[in-house]
Amino acid sequence: SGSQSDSAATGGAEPKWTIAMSQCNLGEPWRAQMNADLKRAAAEHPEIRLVFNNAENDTLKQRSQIEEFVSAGVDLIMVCPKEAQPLTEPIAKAYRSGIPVVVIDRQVLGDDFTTFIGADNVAIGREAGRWIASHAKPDARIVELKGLMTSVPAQDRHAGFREGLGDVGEVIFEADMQWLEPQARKEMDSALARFDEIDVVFAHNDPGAHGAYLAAKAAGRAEGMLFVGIDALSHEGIAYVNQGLLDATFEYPTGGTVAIETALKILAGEEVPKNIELGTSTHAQAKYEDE
Amino acid sequence: MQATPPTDCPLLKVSGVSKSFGHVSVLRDVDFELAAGEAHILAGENGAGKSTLIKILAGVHTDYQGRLAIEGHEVRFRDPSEAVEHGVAVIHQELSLIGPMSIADNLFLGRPQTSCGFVRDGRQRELAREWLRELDIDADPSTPVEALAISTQQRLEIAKALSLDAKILVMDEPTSSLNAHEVEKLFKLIDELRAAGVGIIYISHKMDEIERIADRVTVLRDGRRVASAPASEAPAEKIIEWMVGREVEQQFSATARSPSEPRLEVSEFSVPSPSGPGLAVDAVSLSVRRGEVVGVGGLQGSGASELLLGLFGATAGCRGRVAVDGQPVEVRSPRQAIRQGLALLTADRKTSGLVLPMSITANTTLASLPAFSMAGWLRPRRELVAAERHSEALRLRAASLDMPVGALSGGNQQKVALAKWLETAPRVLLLDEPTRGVDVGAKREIYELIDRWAEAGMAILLISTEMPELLALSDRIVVLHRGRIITTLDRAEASAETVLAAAMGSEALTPTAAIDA
Amino acid sequence: MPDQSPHKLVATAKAVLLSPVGRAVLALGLVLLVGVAFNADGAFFKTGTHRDALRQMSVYGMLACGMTLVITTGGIDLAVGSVLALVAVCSATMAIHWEWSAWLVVPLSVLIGAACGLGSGVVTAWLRVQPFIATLAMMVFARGLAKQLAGGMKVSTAVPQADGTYQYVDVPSLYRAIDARLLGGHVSTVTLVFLACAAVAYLVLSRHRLGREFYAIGGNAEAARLSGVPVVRSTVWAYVLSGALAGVAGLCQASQEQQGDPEAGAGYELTAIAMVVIGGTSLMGGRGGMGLTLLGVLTIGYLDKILSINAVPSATRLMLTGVIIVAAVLTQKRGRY
Amino acid sequence: MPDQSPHKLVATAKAVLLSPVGRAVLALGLVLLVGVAFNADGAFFKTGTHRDALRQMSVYGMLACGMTLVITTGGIDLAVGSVLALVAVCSATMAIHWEWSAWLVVPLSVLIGAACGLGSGVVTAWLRVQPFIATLAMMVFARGLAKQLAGGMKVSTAVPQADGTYQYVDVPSLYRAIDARLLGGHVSTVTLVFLACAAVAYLVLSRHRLGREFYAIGGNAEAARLSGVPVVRSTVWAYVLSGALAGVAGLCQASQEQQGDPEAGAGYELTAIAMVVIGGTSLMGGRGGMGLTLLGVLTIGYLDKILSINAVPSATRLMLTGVIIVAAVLTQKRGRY
Ligand SMILES: Nc1ncnc2c1ncn2[C@@H]1O[C@H](COP(=O)(O)OP(=O)(O)OP(=O)(O)O)[C@@H](O)[C@H]1O
Ligand SMILES: Nc1ncnc2c1ncn2[C@@H]1O[C@H](COP(=O)(O)OP(=O)(O)OP(=O)(O)O)[C@@H](O)[C@H]1O
Ligand SMILES: O[C@@H]1[C@@H](O)[C@H](O)OC[C@H]1O
Ligand SMILES: [Mg+2]
Ligand SMILES: [Mg+2]
Repeated sequence: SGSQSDSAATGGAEPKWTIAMSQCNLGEPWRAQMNADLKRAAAEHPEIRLVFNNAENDTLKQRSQIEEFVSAGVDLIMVCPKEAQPLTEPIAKAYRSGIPVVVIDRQVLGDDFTTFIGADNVAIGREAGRWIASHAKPDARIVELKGLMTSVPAQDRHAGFREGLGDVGEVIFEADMQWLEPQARKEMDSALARFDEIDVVFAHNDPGAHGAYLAAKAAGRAEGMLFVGIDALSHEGIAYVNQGLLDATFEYPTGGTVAIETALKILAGEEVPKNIELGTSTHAQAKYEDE
Repeated sequence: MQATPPTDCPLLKVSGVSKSFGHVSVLRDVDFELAAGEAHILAGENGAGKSTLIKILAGVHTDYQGRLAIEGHEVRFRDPSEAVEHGVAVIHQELSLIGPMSIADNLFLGRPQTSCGFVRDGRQRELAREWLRELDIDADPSTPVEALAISTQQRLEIAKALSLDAKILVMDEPTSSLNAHEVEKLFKLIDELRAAGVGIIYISHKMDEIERIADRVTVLRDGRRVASAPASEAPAEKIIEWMVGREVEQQFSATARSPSEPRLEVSEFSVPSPSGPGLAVDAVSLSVRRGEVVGVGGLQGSGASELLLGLFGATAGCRGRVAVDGQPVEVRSPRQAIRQGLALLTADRKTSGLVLPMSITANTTLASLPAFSMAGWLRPRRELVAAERHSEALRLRAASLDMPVGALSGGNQQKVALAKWLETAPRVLLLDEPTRGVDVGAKREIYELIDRWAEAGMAILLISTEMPELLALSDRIVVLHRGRIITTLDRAEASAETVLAAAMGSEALTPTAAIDA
Repeated sequence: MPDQSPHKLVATAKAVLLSPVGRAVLALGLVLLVGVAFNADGAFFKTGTHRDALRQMSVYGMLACGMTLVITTGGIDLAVGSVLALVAVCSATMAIHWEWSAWLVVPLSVLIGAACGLGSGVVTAWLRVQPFIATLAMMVFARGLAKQLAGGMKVSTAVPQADGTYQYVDVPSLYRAIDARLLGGHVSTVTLVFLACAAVAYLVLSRHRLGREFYAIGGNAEAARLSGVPVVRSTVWAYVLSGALAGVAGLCQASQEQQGDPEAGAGYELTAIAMVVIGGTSLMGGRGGMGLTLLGVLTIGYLDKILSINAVPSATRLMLTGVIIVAAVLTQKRGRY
Repeated sequence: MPDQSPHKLVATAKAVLLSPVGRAVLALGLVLLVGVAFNADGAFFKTGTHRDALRQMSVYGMLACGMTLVITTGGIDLAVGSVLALVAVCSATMAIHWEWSAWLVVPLSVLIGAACGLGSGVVTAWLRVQPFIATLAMMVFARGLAKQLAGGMKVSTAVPQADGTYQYVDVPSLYRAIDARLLGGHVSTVTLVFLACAAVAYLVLSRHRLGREFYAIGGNAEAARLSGVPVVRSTVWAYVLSGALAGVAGLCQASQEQQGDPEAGAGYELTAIAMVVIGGTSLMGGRGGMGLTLLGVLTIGYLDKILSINAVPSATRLMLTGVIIVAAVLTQKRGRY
């Protein structure tokens, strides 16, 4: 059927539970990946039916989606909120009406939800900063290509990165590439035009790092430059590392599998922790492994 | 500031006015005076600068040299509303009505009847009805203006100017779409206004009108005033000589023609009405022979324009048979019509005739692009040659042939529209008001051209509200009334009286009513 | 003649259906029919769904009201989405951070929007820059200003303190009031605000002298000028009103989000324009009206809602939106005359 | 009269400066002046900066070429950004996943774009839906289709296998060729592609019968029809050409990104329209030309580059863009013919 309702039913067994998921947008590959992960995990459980909705980056739209879920009487709500503040209340209402709510990736305020699953962007930024500090020369010249700086992950990664970097190197050029690859390539072009020596490029996501790599490659200056990104999606960041384009990428786990497991526990009436923190992992080129 | 104007000071005094567009100088040091209660004719060839002078007076053009004084007080208008405040009302050559808006809204545009800023529609309609009655316009005040025939629109424009209660009333070719009856009505109004002390500036290319109302005549040539004289010292020949700078014979008589075999044959041709159910043209049959000019007479709404549009394939849903040179033709679009050797000069050059932002050259070749391209690629040199040829033949007055047509004077625009159709070398030429806004000199040239085209074998179907033109050019005149042919008059039978009588529907007056081509 | 009356009725019905309003109603009807057919297990028949649908389209609707005025003059206002964001940021700063009273925040929000409109209006009408470019410039400018004022983050109830920590304050009562429901919970306040905006726009456009001048300017600016219409001044007014309505929309957006997001409203201008145009108003100016816009708002608003309650996947949803929009306006021929 | 010649020269210079082209040159000059003043430690004077600036504006420029054709007819094409994405996805699938030869990929890419244009053109010219709505519908439809075909991710050199793993393939030589530099590294290939597109658009618009018909349709559709111009067919051609050029742009985008991103090109339509309009072409149709568009592309492209090399923070960048756009077109009065 053309519907997105993914009944994972295998043997014709009617799914027992409906889980509704509101993703804040699908423009970013990372979120598409999260949905794919959820879908894959859910496929192994014929007793659940998973319904997706995309809020297209619109807070108010996402809020209505949650309201729609409530009025449709779903058994569990998963939400990857675009914003903390405006979604706090609708989520709380749903939760208080008796529907368990699993919040993924971005926080909401207060504690009117069942559980939060997500990674710590400050920690990931810090990890990346530390890795660069230990792999670049002490006076390295660094370019930082930031994600959309009005968004919390970009702010956190920026803060964590600077912290992890410590006093190694100097950030000589920073620009907001809004998570977008063409934008990142453009900004990197400018950095290359301005500075004859650049040692490290850190981008807040892998598409950004890839765009920067292509710019440096075209300028004939990619050799010897470190390119570091975040996300580590298998078809994206990890592929770039494996292809030798990026030096390292830090996993920003989507939490898809964990979320489905947690949801099943909740539906089965088990207690789950209020806060499930996902760790990160480093994916670097093989040549760094022996260090 | 003068406290009181001297008693002998004219209503309007224009002194030393000059104006140029870019480096084209259009008015040079023009003086002009208008007395209260006077009808002052402003004459001149197409492009002489008449409308430009008027636009300065109306506050449209604000960058000019020279001075204007009204009743001795110097004025310099910064926009049209200031001119209105000073008692100057202008009927511009190009209609300045807003198509989608109602008659009432158009009448009161810029000075609506309001209370607390809200428009009093009822009151406006009421007042509008009075003005419509005054001008014999039979329409509801809430009708959108674009649904009215052009002649009605023009009369509405007149009503709009009259309703301003102005001291100075300027009319730039106000009768270009009016029939004789409507013109006479306007002249009566002008007489009343004159008697009430209103000063009137009247621009026209129609000598009979000038003779009928002039108190005084001023003539412009190439932006200069060449003469200004009381009407008694300015007979038509004199005016024309001033305008053109040479003598032009005014009376036109077509060469004796010898039409041969039928070129255009139309039988039982019907055209649906553009405004709702019913027919605009009802089972009309007629034929035009090679070398013949057939006039189409009729009042507004007679369906004459619709007949031409229908024959040209511009209207969907026409029925009937059409043959050209004996071959039945199927014309379902203007494109097909042009291929069959038909050409239609429409009555309203601005809305349906010309592409105003395009150059003179591009407009000239628009209907015959295949002839000016090879495998689709244009041949600019050839286009230029063609445009030059027509511009010479029609005495086009333009700074350059690359100029957008929209910047030409009205009469010159009309010439470009004609040039476009001549370039298609048509077999059948459908002309709807071919000399609208054209000056005497050029008009005569167009008459001669029509004569020559007929001689060359074209079949010409001609609509004209100018009776002398219709009578002088037509070998026969078919008169339409409510979409039907009511009579056909040959040259000997046709006169202003017989055509008009038939147009009003009095079949009884015309003995040949039954005869049809 | 009694036997003529059914015939007459048919003719009347046909005339109504072929009129602009009739066509817009048809388009809306078609969309609602889709809703009935794909009712998401009956969700489409719940009153709450309609209340929410109306609430969701309200902010767009406010922008569409202003857009109608501007489009009537033959212009366009691309800045409304950004102005919404700017006002959202400013109102949140005033209401949340500075805790100003509603009596100050509401008028100031409207004023800030109007000031942006004044900017666009002056540049386009007086300096004669094409409206598309003038309002595009205002669109990027207002977005930049919003980001600048917000200091690169959202203005929320987590108020940053000098020492780097956050202090959490209450959601202002103004915001709560705007985000509430009225009439026994059956109508959202923002929907009523939208209706009020539509009423104002209607009065201006159809009953006030200014509206008459908008039509004249859009119908034929040169003729309007010749008739003494103060073209520059009236045109500026259209943009000022559009800006003011975007200000109201910004306030409503912030109230619903309980914060001022400098990224809010991105792309809303396209939706607002689409709502106006799908109602049947031509971008050429001089024609159309608020009634049509209201129908356009409902059409696009419900289309969106129906696709959403059916949880249509986003790729399919986009494709369907394209197809349904075309199907809905297919009966609307471009106005010739 | 020899003493008149300086006077004449001044007059000529004035006339040139006041002509549409003169004004567009002025606008570009102003932007370049800003670049000279804020040269980012001399980065603005390096040839590489200009090569990059020209490369970055090329994809937008291709869209602007097609947009010019459509705008000349009095229309607008909002679909170009989405069509770019659709073609990017399709070309990546063909070139990377299916490893088809360039001789197939290039013409098919252009064809897919042209087919989208055909859709928009037929809906707008034949079914008479307003161009804004018709192309808006195509915009959402093509975006949806792109996402659908891409299966929710980018089509890249990491090719998913049946077992869930990825196989890495080489970047196709077609992509490498398009993303290369020519003429001793001083010019990017895409820049030359852009220039070729501009040349084609120029030839069509100024030298071909079709272009003349575009002007006639945009200037006065009714007069054009009565002059035998096949209004529907010619209008459809404008959209087909715009679609085809968006196809070329999609191929170039995919080559530069080395992947087909279904989200690519979002919002590019606004930039392309802005480039056309800032050149001085009016959205009313019937006026303007490719020369002006070229100047518009350079103006917006350089503005962007200058702000980027100066690493202006995004809020300031947006505000400056707004101000400079207005300053740059301030001399351009709305065209009266
Ligand atoms: N806006 C303009 N830009 C450039 N040239 C113009 C403009 N308006 C008028 N002209 C030129 O000024 C000259 C005088 O035009 P004007 O309209 O005053 O003539 P006119 O005497 O009214 O002619 P007609 O009898 O044909 O109406 C013409 O050569 C015309 O091309
Ligand atoms: N687009 C339209 N919509 C509605 N009514 C129209 C339209 N065009 C013409 N009409 C009406 O059709 C009738 C015939 O108009 P038409 O212009 O053909 O008359 P005509 O015989 O050419 O008269 P005239 O001598 O004034 O040119 C008029 O009553 C006019 O109001
Ligand atoms: O790339 C991701 C970005 O698109 C999303 O908004 O936040 C998380 C990032 O890793
Ligand atoms: Mg004139
Ligand atoms: Mg007529």
